[in-house]
Amino acid sequence: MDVSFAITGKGYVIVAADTTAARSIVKMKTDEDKIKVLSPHLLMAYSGEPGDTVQFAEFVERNIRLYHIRNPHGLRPQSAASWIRRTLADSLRSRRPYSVNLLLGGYDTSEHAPHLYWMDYLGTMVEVPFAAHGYGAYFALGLLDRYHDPEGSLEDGLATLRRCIDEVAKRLVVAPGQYKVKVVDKDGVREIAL
Amino acid sequence: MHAFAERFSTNGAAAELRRAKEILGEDDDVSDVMWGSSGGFGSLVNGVPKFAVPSVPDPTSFLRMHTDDHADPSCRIKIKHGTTTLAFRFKGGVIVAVDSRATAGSYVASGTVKKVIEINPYLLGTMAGGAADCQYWETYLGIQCRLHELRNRERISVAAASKYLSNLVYSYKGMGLSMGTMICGWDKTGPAIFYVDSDGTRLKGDLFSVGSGSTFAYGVLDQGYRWDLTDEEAQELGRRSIYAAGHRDAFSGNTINLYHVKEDGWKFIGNYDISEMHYNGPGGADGYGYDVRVQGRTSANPPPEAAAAQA
Amino acid sequence: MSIMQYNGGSVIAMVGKDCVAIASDLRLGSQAMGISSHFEKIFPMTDRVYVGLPGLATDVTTLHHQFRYRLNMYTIKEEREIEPETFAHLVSSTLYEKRFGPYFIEPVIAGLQKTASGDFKPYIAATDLIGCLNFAKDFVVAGTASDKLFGVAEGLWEPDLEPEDLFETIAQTLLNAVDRDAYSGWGAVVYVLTKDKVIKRELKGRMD
Amino acid sequence: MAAASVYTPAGFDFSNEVRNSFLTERGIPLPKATSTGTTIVGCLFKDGIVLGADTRATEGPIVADKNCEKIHYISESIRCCGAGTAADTEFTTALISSNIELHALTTGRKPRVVTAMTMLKQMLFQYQGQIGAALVLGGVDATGPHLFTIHPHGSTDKLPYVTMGSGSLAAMAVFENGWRPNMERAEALELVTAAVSAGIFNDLGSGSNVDACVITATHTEMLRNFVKPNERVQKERSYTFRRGTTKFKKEDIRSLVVSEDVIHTGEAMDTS
Amino acid sequence: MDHFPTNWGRPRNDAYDAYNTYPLHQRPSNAPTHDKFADAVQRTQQPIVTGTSVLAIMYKDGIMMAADNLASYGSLARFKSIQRLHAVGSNTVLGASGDMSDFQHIQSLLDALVTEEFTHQDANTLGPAEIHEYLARVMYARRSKMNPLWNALLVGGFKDGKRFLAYVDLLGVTYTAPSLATGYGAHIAIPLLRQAVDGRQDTLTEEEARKLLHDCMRVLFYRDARSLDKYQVATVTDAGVDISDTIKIDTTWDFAEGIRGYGAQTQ
Amino acid sequence: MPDGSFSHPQQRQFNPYSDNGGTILAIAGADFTVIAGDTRQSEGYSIQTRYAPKVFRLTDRAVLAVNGFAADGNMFVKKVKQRLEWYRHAHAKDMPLRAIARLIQTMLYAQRFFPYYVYNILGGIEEDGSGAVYSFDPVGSYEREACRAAGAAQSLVQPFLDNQIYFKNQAAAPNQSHPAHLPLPDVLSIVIDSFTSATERHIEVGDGLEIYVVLAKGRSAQGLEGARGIQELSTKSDGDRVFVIRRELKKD
Repeated sequence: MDVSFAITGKGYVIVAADTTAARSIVKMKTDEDKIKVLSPHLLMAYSGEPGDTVQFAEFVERNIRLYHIRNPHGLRPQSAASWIRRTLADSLRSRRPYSVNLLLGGYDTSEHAPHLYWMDYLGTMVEVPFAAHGYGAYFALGLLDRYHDPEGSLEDGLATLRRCIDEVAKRLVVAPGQYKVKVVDKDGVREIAL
Repeated sequence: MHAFAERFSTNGAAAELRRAKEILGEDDDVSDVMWGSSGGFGSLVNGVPKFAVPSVPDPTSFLRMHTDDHADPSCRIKIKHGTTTLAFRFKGGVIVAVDSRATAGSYVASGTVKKVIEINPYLLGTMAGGAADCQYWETYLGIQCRLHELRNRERISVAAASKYLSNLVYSYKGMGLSMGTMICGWDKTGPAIFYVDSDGTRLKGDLFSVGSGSTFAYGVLDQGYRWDLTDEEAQELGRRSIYAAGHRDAFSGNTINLYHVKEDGWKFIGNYDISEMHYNGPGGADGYGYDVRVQGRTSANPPPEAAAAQA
Repeated sequence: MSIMQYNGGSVIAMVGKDCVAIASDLRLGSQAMGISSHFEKIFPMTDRVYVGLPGLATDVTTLHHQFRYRLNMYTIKEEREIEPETFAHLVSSTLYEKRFGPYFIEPVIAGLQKTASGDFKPYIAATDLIGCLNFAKDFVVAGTASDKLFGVAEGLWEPDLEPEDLFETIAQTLLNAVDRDAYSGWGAVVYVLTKDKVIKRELKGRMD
Repeated sequence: MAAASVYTPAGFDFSNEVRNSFLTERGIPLPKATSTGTTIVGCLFKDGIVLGADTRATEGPIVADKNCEKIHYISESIRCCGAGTAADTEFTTALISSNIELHALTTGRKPRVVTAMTMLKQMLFQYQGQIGAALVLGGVDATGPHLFTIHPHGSTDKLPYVTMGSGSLAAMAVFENGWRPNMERAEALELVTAAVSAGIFNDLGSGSNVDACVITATHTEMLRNFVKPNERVQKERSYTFRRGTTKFKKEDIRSLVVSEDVIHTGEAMDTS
Repeated sequence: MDHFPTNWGRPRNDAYDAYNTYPLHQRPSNAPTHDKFADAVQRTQQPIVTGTSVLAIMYKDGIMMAADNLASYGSLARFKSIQRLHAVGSNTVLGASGDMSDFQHIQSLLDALVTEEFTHQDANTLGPAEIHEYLARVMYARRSKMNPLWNALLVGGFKDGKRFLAYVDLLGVTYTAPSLATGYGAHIAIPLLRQAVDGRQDTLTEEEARKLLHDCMRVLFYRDARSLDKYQVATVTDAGVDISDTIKIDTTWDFAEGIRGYGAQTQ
Repeated sequence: MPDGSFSHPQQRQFNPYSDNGGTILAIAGADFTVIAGDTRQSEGYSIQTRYAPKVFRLTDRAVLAVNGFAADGNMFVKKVKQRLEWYRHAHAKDMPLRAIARLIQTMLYAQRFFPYYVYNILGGIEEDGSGAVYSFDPVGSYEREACRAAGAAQSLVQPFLDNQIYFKNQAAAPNQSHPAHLPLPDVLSIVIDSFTSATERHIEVGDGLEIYVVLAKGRSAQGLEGARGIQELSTKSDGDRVFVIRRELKKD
C-alpha cells in the first residue's frame, strides 16, 4: 500500500514517499523513511515487498558508496540507474528475487540537469519527468500530465506534489497519512517539511 | 375441450404441441403480444423479461468461464469492457462526459461507442461495464420512465428513475451482470446525479467518475472542480478529465462525448477526438498533451556561464 | 493477460526497393496504465543493421545490452562489421540458449546486406521468443499488435517501393494496427535504411 | 550474475527459469512459441527415400511464415523433416547435423542414418519431451535407405512410409491407399506430393507449398517449393499512398556517405 | 462487479472479499456444495458404448453411406455385429457415430415421427431435409439443456430427384458437403473422399463410389483402433433405401515382414 | 505441466460451445451496403465444410451476417427470420432496418446468462435510403457504423478497413478532403482484398467468399455490371435490391 511520487523541476528533483509501515491491516509505524540517500546527488524511494525493500536499498547504498571509495568520482545518475536496473533484473533470475519498485532521482552536476528514473520490480527502467508508484499512480499521473511544469520553481513543484497528495488522500481508501519529502539539486540532498 | 382436461390429456393437439416443445426445446413461449407491432418488446409489458439460464449446477461460474477473459484468457465470447465516464453537478447544471472506446481483451473493438444513453430529453444514463447490460437496461428504463409519465402525468424524478434501475439490476445480483452507470438529469429538485451499479449500490452525489480510467479522470476533475464554475469552465473540465483518462488508460480513449444538462433538458455539446485534443486542444492552439504543453521547456539548470558556453 | 502485454509494444519491418524500413510504437505501459511515451524499442546495431525488441521492457533493456556486448566482441574478433544475416543468427542462438527460461522478446531484424558486387540487398527477419528465425521477402511483425499488423501489412504492402513510398506504407500499417491494440501506440518511430542514409521519423500517432 | 558472453559454455541456460516461474505464479501466463502445425512425410521407393513437407508456420491461428523450410540438412544423404516447436526442430537438427559431421570426420566414413537417429533419440529422451521436436528422418547410407520417425519423448519408429504433424492423418490416408513397395522415383514423388497436398488442403495447420527431397545412394535432390498450389491472386487495387500522407513530428536524416573533400595544398612535391 | 482499475467491470471473484463485508477472518466459501440428491439425475456426460466413423458421399444416382459394425466399450471391442445405419422412411438413411444408446433413442424418436407422419395420410412423406432439420433441432435443444445426445449423425437421402447429405452433432452444429465423415473419418477419410468426390459428384458412378468407400473403410481399419474390418453400405437412390449385408475388408500386412525393430536393429 | 493445466483440479463438464472460425464484414456506402463473409466452417484444425453460408438475406433491404458458433448462429438466424415473418403477417410490410437491429438486441440479450456465441453484423438500407451497418456483441450491445469486421480475423481486417474506409491516420492532400463515402466498385475491391489478405494470414479463413450487395430503391446497379458470378436475390425489382457475388478463396 506504499505510495511514492517524484517530480522534476528547474534544476531539482522532488522525491516523496509515505511514511507508513503496515503489516496486513495494522500500521506498525507512521514515521518510516522510505527514501534512501545514495550519494550527495542521488535519492531513491523504494516500495514493494516488506523486507526486500530495505535490504535492497541498503545493498544499493553500500555498493554505490563502495564505488565512490574505489573511484575518484561518484556515479552519475544515469550510470547509477543503469547499475541498479541491472542488479534488479539479475536478482529476478535468482532463487529469491527482490520485489522492489523504485524511483531514482538525481542531479547530474556535470550537465547541470536533474534526472528521474522510474523502475519496477522486473527491472523495467525509463526516464520520465514525473513518476509515481503504488496505487497513488492511478490518481496522480493524470493530474501531473495536467499540472506538471518542467521549468517550475521548487515552490511550484511542491505545490504540484501537494495536489497529488491531496488527491490520493481524497480518493484512495488506504491513503497514507504522512509523507517524507526530499529534494536533490545542485546543492545536494535535503529534506523538506511539506 | 375443457381447458383443464386439455392441459393434462395425453392426446389431442395441445398434447402434441407440448411433446414437440419438450423434444425441440422451444421453451421461450411465444405469447400473443409478440405477434403485434411490439414484435421485439411485446413481452416487456408483462413485467421483467425472462432469461434463459443454462441448466448447470452453477450458472454464474458457467457464464464466467465462457465470457470472462480474466478467468480464462482463451475464452471466446468476449464481452466488451473498459471505459471512463464522469458526471458532476455545478451551479450551471450537470456535465456528463464519456470516452468512446470498447475493448474485447486487448483488441479495441470499437472507437465510436455512444456511452451516453439518452433515456429521455431530461435524463441521461452513462455506460460503463458490460455494454449490452447498460444499453438494454437503460433502454428498458426509458420505457418505464415513459410509462410513468403516461400514468402520472408528470416526469419521473431522477431519484425514482435511478431507484427503479437499481432495484431491477439488484434482482439479478450475483448472476454476472456488470454495470456502473450514472443517471443524470434535471427534475423538480434541480440537477441530480445518481450512481447505480450492478452490485445494487445507488448513491446520490455531486461528482462521480466510473470505469477503468476513472482514477485518472478523478485526478484532474477533483483538482479543477468548484461549485461555481462557469458553463465553459465546467465543459472544459469534463473534457480535460476524460482526456487525462483516455491518455493514460489503455482501455479508454478515441473520442470524448460531452453533454450538459440544464433546466430545459440535456444538450449535446460535442464530440472531441482525444488525439486531436492531445495535439491541438479544443481551440486548435493549446494541446492538452504533456509533450505538446511543455515543448521547448527543460528542467536543466546550467549556471549562467555554462549556459553561455553551450550557446 | 499475457506477459507480452505487460508492457505492450509492437515492431514491424518491411522490404522496399533497395531499402528496408523498421518501425515501432513508443509506449511503455504497466499493464493498462501508460508510463512513458518515449520508450524506444528499435536499436541500431551497426549503421546498416537495426533490431526491434518488442516484449517485456526489462528484457528489452537487458537484451539490448547483451546484443551490444556480443556485437562488440564480434567486431573485435572479426575486425569487421556484422552483416544482418549473421546478426540474425546471433540473435537466434542467444534466445535459444534460454530455451527453458526465455526472454520475453520477439526480435525483428532489418538491415542491408552487402552483396559480393558491393551493392546492398534488403534483409529482414524475425524470431519468436525462443529464437526460431523467420525470413520473409515482404514484411515481418511482432509484439502485442502482431495480428493487426499482419492484416494491414498483408493488404497494404507492395513490392519494390521506393524509400519515401515505403515510409508511407510502413507508417500507415503501423499506425492503423496499433490504434486497434490497447497495449501499443502512444506515438511511433520509423527508420528507413537506404544505401547512403538512414531516415528516422517520429510519427504523429494517436495518444490514447 | 547472468553476464553476457560469447564464450558461455554450451547447452541451455536456465537462468531465467526462476524468474519466469515467479511470474507465472503471479498469474501471468507465458506466451507460446511458433509451432509448425505441419504435414511432414517420408516414403521408401525403389532407389531410396522421398521426404516431403508443407511450408506453413503458425502462431496460434495466425500464419507466422508462409514459406518456411521444414526439411533440414543432416548430411549430404540424410535429411530430417521437423514438426512441433519450430525453434526446437531447427536447433536440434542443426546440432545433430554438426555432430554427424564431426562423427564422420572422426570415423572417416560416410554417416549412417541410424547414427543420426540414435543421436536424436538420445538427445530428445534426455530432455523428456521438453524439447518439442517431432521428426521424420530419412536417408541412404552404406546399408541402404532408412526412414524413421522420432517423437518428442525420444521414441522411434521404422516404417516404409511415415507421416508426422497435425496433417499426419490426412497424409497417412494417402499413403495407406497408394503406397506400394518398389515404386519408381516419379511415382514416389507424386505420392509424396499427394500426401503433403492432402495435409495442405485438409489440415488448417498446414498450408502453402510442397517441399520435397529425393535421396538416393548417389544423389540428393532438394526440391524446394516443388509444387506451389497456393499463390496469392493479384490484388484488386494498388494501395500506395500519396507521399506526405503520414504526418510526422520530427525527422532526422543521417548520411552514411563519408564525404571526403580532396584539397590540393600548394605544389606537388618536388621529386627531382 | 470488480471495481479495481485493471479488472474494472468484470465479475468479482467472491472467494476474495473485496468489500470487507466480513470483518472477521471468515470468508464466504465458494466450494460447490455436494448434494447427494443432485446425483440422482445423471445425464450423458460422456459416451459409454460407442461407434466410430461414418462416411457418406454423393454420387451420380444418389448418396452412399458406410459404417462398420463395431460398438466399443472403451477400448474393448464389445459388440461386433451391430448396425449403425438406419433407414428412416423410404428416402432417408441415418448413420450414427458416438454413443449407441443415444442413437437408439434417436431411432425411436424418428420411428415415432415417421409413424405419425404416416397417420396423417396426406400424401406427404418426410424427406431427408425434413429429417435432418428435425434432428438438428433435437440435438440443439438437448445441448441447450446441457444434456446432449452424444452422437455425430449423417443424414443422407434422395427425394424428388435431389440428393441430400448433411451432418449434425451433439452441439447442434450442422453442415453439408458432397463428402462427409464423422469421428476419426473426418481426419483420415475426408482427404481421400474430397479428392475423389468434390466437384465430381454428378459423374461418379455407383461402382466407383463403392470402391472409394471400400478403400476408405480399409484405411480406417488400418489406422483407427476402434474400428472393425466388417462394414455395411447404404445407398439411397431413386429406387429407395438399400442397406447392404456386411462386407468384409481385405487387408494386407506383408510390408511388415521387411521391418526389424524400431531403430538400429537389423535382425 | 508448464501450462498449468494440472496445477489445480478442474471439473470436466460438457462444453456447449465450439468455435467454427470464419470472418464476416460489412461496409455501408451512401446508398448501398456490402455485407460479406467467407464460407469455410472449421473446428480445430479440421475443415468441416468448404461451403457453409454465414451471410443471410432477411428482407429485400436487410442482410444478416453471423459468425462464431455455427449451431447458435443458424438457430439465431432461423429465429430472426421467424420474427420477421410474423411482422410481415401482422403489418403487411417488411420490418425496417433499425427495428430489426433493436429486435436482434433483445433476442440476444434474452440469452444474457447463456449467451449465443455469435457475432452479428446487420447491413442494409435504412428507410431514408442510406446504407447502414449495425454490429452486435454476443449479448446484444450494438451500434450503427460505416464499416465493421467480426469473427476470427476481425483484428486483421478491421484496422485495414479503418485505413481504407475511414482514411484513419491519412492526411488529405492539400486543399482536398477525404470523401465521406466510397463508390461501390472501390468498396467491392477493398472487400475482396480484405478477404484475400485475411486468407493469407489466418488459418480459419478461406475456401469461398460471398458478397451481398444491397442497393437502395431507385439506385441503378451501376458498379455491379462487371462483377463475375453475380446473382440477384430481390423479390421485387422496384424496391431495394439484393445481389450476391460469389468468389473463390484459397483452400489451404
